[in-house]
Amino acid sequence: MEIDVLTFGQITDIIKETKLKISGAENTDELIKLLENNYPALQSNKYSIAVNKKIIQENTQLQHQDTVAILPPFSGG
Amino acid sequence: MEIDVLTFGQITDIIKETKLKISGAENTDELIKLLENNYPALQSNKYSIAVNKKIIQENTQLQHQDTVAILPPFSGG
Amino acid sequence: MEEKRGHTIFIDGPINPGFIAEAIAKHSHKKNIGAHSIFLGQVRSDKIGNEEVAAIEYTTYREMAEEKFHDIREDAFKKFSIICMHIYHSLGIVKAGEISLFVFTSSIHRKDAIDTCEAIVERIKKEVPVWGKEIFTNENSQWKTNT
Amino acid sequence: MEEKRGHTIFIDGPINPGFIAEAIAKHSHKKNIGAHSIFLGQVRSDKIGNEEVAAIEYTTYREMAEEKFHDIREDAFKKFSIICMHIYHSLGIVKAGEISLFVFTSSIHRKDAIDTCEAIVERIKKEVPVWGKEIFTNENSQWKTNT
Repeated sequence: MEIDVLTFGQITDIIKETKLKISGAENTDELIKLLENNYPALQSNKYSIAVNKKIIQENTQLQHQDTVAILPPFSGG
Repeated sequence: MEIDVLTFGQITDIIKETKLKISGAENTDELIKLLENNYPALQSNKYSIAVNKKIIQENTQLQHQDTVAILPPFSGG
Repeated sequence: MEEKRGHTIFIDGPINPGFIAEAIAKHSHKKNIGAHSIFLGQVRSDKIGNEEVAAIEYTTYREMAEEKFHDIREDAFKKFSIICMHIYHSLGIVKAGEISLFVFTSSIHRKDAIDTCEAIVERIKKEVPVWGKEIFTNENSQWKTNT
Repeated sequence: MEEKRGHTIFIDGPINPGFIAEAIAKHSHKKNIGAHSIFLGQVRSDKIGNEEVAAIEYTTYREMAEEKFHDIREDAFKKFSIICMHIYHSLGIVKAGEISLFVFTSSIHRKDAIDTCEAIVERIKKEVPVWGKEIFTNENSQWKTNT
């Protein structure tokens, strides 16, 4: 199972890529653990998670080819 | 003692003048009574009174050459 | 010290969109402004029976209106944290679809501009001696009443 | 039936006052409109130490932002009695003093346009995935945080 991970703003500064392909995460908690292991600086950053463009509040099961976005606090306007 | 009376909007339609000189009114109550006598249609109209550009809520003593404005409800904007 | 700018100007006839654009553009050098709030009053062609409003003719008690606009401006600068504010009101004929009132407030943070603009519009409607006469398509007319 | 118009468009670079004037002018044929409310966000040259903000560079998660703008628009038409609404947001570089956000609501009576405009601005700030990077006069940069 492969997930597309998108990064934005400060998160891109940490991960250095705007798009990653990640395998081996069944749900968002596992995905976050995996990312925070690979990019420890993530742990000190605030962000929210969107699965297929919807922000999630709880651990969410992932499907093959889901798009997960790591969103730092919005600052538009 | 002479008072300048200014009229606006619907009030001008009744009094037919934008400016009157009125003598013989010591205070605003007397002035209103005098005007309503001369122009009975005034009695069925809503209006407020400004003495020297300040709206008054109570009977107010008048001085020679005061300006009293008869103001129908505002409808600017 | 912050320069507190404010103009209140009666405009003969409608307020043109180009004039509004110029007013906005003039604020680009005030680099502490983060938010502008604008209110525009547009003349509606309300229907009454078979007739509709073609235009409104505005008149004022100018000396009193100017004092009142001055008070509104002073109070706004005392009560709200704004950088500048401008009020323009039409006199004379303004046709349906044209703009007769332009209130423009600017501040560092959005809430101040928004709250001030709304408060000013309410005060103008209630406290400024301006009268609108609705002129219908058949040339009849009636005095407008504000809600 | 009322035509419910709405556009949400990302604009490359600043939003020009002339564009705002054109947007206003386009509403003069909608003769049931009595009130317009406009919010403009302008880039501030905030000072941090000896440096000040020269520009903000905006980026977005476009697919999600467009869905969110769509939801905001749908909700506004459900909740408020408005005739039309438009939202424009800049992407890319917007210099201090230039405009990056333009929210424009129109209604029969003033309260609807004013309340809707304010509610939309709040939702955009909180819910739309746009990020501003403040670029300082010395070319350093930092990510903007909304208050």
